[in-house]
Amino acid sequence: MVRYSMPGRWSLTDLSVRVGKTTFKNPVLVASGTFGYGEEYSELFDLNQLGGIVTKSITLNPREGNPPPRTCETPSGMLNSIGLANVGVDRFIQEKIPFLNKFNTNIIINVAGSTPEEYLRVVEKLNHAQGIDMLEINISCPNVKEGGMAFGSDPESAHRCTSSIRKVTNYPLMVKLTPNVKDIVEIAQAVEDSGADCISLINTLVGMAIDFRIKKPLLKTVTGGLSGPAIKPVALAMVWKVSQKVKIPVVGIGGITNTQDALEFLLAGASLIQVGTSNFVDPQTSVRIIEGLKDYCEKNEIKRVMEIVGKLEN
Amino acid sequence: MVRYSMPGRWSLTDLSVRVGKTTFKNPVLVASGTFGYGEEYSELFDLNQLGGIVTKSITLNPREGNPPPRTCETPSGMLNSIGLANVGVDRFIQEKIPFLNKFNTNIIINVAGSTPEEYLRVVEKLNHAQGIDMLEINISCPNVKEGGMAFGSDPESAHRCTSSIRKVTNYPLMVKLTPNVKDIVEIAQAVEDSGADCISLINTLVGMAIDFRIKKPLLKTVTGGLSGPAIKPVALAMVWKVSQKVKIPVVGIGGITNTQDALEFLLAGASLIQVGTSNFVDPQTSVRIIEGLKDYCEKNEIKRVMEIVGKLEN
Amino acid sequence: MVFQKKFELISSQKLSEKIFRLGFFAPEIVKNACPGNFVHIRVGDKSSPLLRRAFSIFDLDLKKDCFDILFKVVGPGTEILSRKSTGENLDLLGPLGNGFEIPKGDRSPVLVAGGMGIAPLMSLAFYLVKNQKIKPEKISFLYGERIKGGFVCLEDLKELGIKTLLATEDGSEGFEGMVTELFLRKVKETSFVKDSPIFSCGPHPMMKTMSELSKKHNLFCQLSLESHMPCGLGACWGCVVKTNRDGGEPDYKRICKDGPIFDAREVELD
Amino acid sequence: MVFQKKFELISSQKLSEKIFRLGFFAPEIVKNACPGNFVHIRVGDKSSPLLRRAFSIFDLDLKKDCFDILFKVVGPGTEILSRKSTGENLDLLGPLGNGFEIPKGDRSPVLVAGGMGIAPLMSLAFYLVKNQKIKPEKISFLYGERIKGGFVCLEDLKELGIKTLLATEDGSEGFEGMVTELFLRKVKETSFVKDSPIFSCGPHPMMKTMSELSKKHNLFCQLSLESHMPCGLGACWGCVVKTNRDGGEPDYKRICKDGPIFDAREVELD
Ligand SMILES: Cc1cc2nc3c(=O)[nH]c(=O)nc-3n(C[C@H](O)[C@H](O)[C@H](O)COP(=O)(O)OP(=O)(O)OC[C@H]3O[C@@H](n4cnc5c(N)ncnc54)[C@H](O)[C@@H]3O)c2cc1C
Ligand SMILES: Cc1cc2nc3c(=O)[nH]c(=O)nc-3n(C[C@H](O)[C@H](O)[C@H](O)COP(=O)(O)OP(=O)(O)OC[C@H]3O[C@@H](n4cnc5c(N)ncnc54)[C@H](O)[C@@H]3O)c2cc1C
Ligand SMILES: Cc1cc2nc3c(=O)[nH]c(=O)nc-3n(C[C@H](O)[C@H](O)[C@H](O)COP(=O)(O)O)c2cc1C
Ligand SMILES: Cc1cc2nc3c(=O)[nH]c(=O)nc-3n(C[C@H](O)[C@H](O)[C@H](O)COP(=O)(O)O)c2cc1C
Ligand code: FES
Ligand code: FES
Repeated sequence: MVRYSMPGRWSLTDLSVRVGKTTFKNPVLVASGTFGYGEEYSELFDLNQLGGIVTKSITLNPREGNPPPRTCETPSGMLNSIGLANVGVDRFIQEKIPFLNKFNTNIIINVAGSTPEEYLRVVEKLNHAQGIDMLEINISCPNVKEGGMAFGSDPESAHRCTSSIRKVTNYPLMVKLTPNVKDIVEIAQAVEDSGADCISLINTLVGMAIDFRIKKPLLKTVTGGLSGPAIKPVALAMVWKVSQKVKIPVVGIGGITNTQDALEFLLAGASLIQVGTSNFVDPQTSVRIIEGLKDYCEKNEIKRVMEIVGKLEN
Repeated sequence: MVRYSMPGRWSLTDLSVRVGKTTFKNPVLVASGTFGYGEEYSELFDLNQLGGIVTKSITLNPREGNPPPRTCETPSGMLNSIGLANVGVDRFIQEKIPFLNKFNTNIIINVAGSTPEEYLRVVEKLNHAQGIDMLEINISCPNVKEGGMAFGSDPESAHRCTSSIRKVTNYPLMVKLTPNVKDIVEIAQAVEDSGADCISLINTLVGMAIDFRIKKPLLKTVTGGLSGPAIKPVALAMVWKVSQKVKIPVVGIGGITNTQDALEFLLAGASLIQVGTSNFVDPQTSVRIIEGLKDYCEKNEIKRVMEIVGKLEN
Repeated sequence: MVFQKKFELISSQKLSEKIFRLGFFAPEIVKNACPGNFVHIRVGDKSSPLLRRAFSIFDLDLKKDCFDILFKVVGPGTEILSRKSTGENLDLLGPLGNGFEIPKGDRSPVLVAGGMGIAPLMSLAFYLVKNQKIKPEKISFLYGERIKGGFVCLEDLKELGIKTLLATEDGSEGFEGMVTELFLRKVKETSFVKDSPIFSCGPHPMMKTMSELSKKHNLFCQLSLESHMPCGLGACWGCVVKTNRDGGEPDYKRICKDGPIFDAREVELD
Repeated sequence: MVFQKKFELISSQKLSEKIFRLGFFAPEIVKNACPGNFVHIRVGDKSSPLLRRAFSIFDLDLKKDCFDILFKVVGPGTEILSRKSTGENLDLLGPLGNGFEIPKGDRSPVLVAGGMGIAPLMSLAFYLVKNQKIKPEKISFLYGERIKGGFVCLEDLKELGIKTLLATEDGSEGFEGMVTELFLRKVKETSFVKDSPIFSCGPHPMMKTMSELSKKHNLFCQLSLESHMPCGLGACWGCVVKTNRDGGEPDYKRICKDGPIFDAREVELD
């Protein structure tokens, strides 16, 4: 929850971003699955600085996730097949939310499920929790056998899934899309039509790596999700295309590692951005970007960071 | 054209690969658009060593291609928007084929078009040319306004395009697929059903890059095609999936830079591989891979390189 | 407390063709570290290699506020690291992990190292002798390598006064065979490990064998495990190992946060 | 002939905070090079930065079989290059490009350099004086920089005996303004360029201005152009510039192969 809209050092720049009725103190969030429930990173820097924290995907029941090895490195990227390992919504509400609520930042709960009903049940439980600012609906996880990406792969099911959630909750909804599709714009439009407040993209690309010496895949699940700087060009292209065709705000995700990357996404049309893999490389990426955006705006006499959004010239 | 099946230094290993009636002296080809018509690279090494040369896409009429800037670098990759710049099929047959025919390697002509009719007319003209070993049908180019990727984005149009070409030529057909789809397997199956002799994948992923200082895209066409090591995990996953579902051979393309990468693609199920972007980084990539495969096979007492194909263990 | 900061590389030593020892001036890390901890190092500033690399704390000097790592060049990350010069500042994250549990009392510790597994065990050996004031003669150090030339730190062990039993796969030095075979022989021959705390680190197959032996003979053995580690902090759940502490449901634990030190009877390695 | 091979870095000099001069022992390249040619260098062995970087041949020593490049650190590629030490072997591809066309006769050449455009023009200056035996007094060298401290090679030019006219944007040295303004003034003031061969290299806006001036005044001016160059060999068509040599259809030419030297009246820069 945001209690003040412009904390931090005194600055002439207004970094805040409004998405529907929700105000973010700055456009920099941390991406689901790369920041746990915030606990680990709270030792390293002040989480109050963040625009928002998107939590690891939550499902109805606790999930152990996929067998290891679950990650490997690829050129300028990494693959993961964590498989939505999480404590389940009940323990999440009991144990994790109180910790997150200590911080003066927006809390976005990422929701996943194997069936449409599972999503609804998780959301209904979250309706009773305190201090949640937004839900991110993950219809794009490539690492589960059922559900996940399937819901986000065609406009009809994306629409169905989002509308049914829209009906059972008042939380603002951010819907997270998969890049593993032919035309992400039609899916984004379907999601917009079904009442989402904003759209986040991209989740990971399906990828695979092999250890040729032992003739085995490097991930136990064979394929996994590709993230990191390698996918930034794909993410930028999708953000640019989608933001021109939908009216609701777009949240840019994919390979963001520094202020320059963040500015590129804002220019391409993203109102908010999420830092994922780079949290592993430099845990302080997000705060460095917040500082960097402030400096950039001050140097270029930009009063509100929102002014940059979509300002790409052709 | 291959005149001898095992040239080069004496070796215990048989590197040759058969695809239908066509024999490749080794599994290493150079990818379309990254090797011109062979002329430039012939100064640097002996093209006779190659398994095959895939030429830059040819269209009915000469094309100037897209306005510059046409390329830029991205993390472990690059974007291009060349846009099928080429001399047109007539000049190609007159000026370029005679040069290519000097070499004892397979010549694969990559064919593209804006309309299904254009493909057919190019193929008909090529029917009268000499010394062509195979056609690669490019239904996957992301860099043209019309045609290109559109034909390869859904099973029906891929089937229609391939079958109509199949009817007008006796050349063996390699059909090149785009990764910018939801399910590449269904497209591969459609292509197989329409009489293709083999399937090559992947062409480039749609991507974009921005120069934040001048607030402009780095490519004049805004989006382009992403290639290089960054996309290798995506390519490997698609090769692995497709090769399990089709009976015809698969040709692996995407970020191959060394012997290890080549082995990974063979293990994942590719019978042949194509080296693309890496020709720019190290023009001798392909010959180093051929040597590397020879060494690998000898050290591991593998008599025929074909034995490795698809031998990934789960 | 965990710190992420640039720390100065103050010493760099090439111990053999592939093995290097680097020293960092890092008061924050030194003050908070215990044996078995590791640091996560960003080796370059380019996007390839992208992720940090983990290294055990090998030696710690509380007075000088510095610590050393010992590593082998096995790939691009360690190759870049081996070319760093003193005076450069490296981005370190640490200290990380749970550390060895050192039982009270005067039971004789047994340390079993294979290859680069020597690194965390040396830090433990230093600690046991210098901080815990355990008599070096009471410590057994079993150490295996492929060939005679592979051993490092033998001088250090000698100086500490610890009796070291060597094993080589080709028999070129000490026992001929795996260090786990040497260990098993000791377990069977004598009763020296029955009530001893055992500490072990080495390549995956060795850890698997140590885990199996510990289950079979019900030994109190702590293993230092490795895994590919994206975050090193416990946030990504990418580095898990299967455990079955309560004999019940399989359960994934994070090597970086719940480990890297695990009870050998608790983990299911494959 | 073009060569791709590892060549030894034999000298390395830091000329200013950002400008470096590297020398390579490369007989194959030296024997085949001419002024205006460039080499394509693989700066690292990692996948990032991935592509080669192009640098003009700056100085060539036929006797010692070596050549130099002069470059400014502007990004990751040049940064890595600046940290190379002598004795290292670098993967070079070259010589590449068409080279300057040097007209016969005793007309007085005019060289116009902006910033790092000095590099190919210095190689031309050396060549004109040393190989073509053109009297240095006959050569005019116009050279622009942002500020006084930015100039390099002034000593070399002096030694060659070439008269050099400087321009700085802030007027801290020589003419105050762009070097193209200085050039235009000369064109108008005197008749010195009317029948002179002109050679120019500099940043894109400068090349655009030079092209426009050449068209307007119908000057015989050769520009050395730059572009992002994936292959450098003419194979990828990634580095094109729009040309209209025959006054007709626009036509894309490859800067790496058909250039980098173009007639200023032929190209359409934007
Ligand atoms: C807790 C911990 C402590 C370690 N302590 C030491 C030590 O003290 N001395 C030492 O020499 N090595 C140690 N290692 C192993 C060391 O991290 C790897 O050797 C190193 O990451 C290899 O990187 P590379 O780029 O050179 O090789 P590559 O093999 O090319 O690395 C490729 C990828 O695999 C990962 N990887 C490769 N091997 C390992 C491994 N054994 N464990 C984890 N990830 C791996 C790398 O992180 C990288 O992402 C430790 C590992 C862990 C997890
Ligand atoms: C024919 C030719 C000759 C050149 N000669 C010289 C020289 O003698 N001295 C010198 O200092 N520089 C020269 N350059 C420019 C030099 O190639 C760039 O400065 C260098 O590539 C920048 O790489 P980077 O990674 O440091 O910078 P970055 O700007 O980060 O590079 C990013 C990408 O942009 C490309 N790029 C950036 N600037 C240029 C540019 N001006 N031209 C072409 N590509 C660019 C790089 O190749 C790279 O792919 C020449 C360029 C060309 C084409
Ligand atoms: C280890 C890991 C775990 C992830 N887990 C989730 C998850 O649980 N839910 C989700 O929606 N996205 C998850 N993602 C995807 C990221 O949130 C993000 O969309 C993606 O990694 C692209 O951004 P990046 O390139 O900045 O990492 C995960 C990514 C990684 C690397
Ligand atoms: C500069 C460039 C031009 C290309 N032109 C073509 C083309 O004309 N036709 C085609 O089918 N593919 C073309 N491609 C795609 C490559 O053939 C290849 O499929 C792709 O680059 C992936 O392989 P890589 O990562 O090894 O480069 C081009 C790629 C590049 C980089
Ligand atoms: S490395 Fe991320 S949880 Fe262990
Ligand atoms: S760089 Fe490839 S054609 Fe010029």
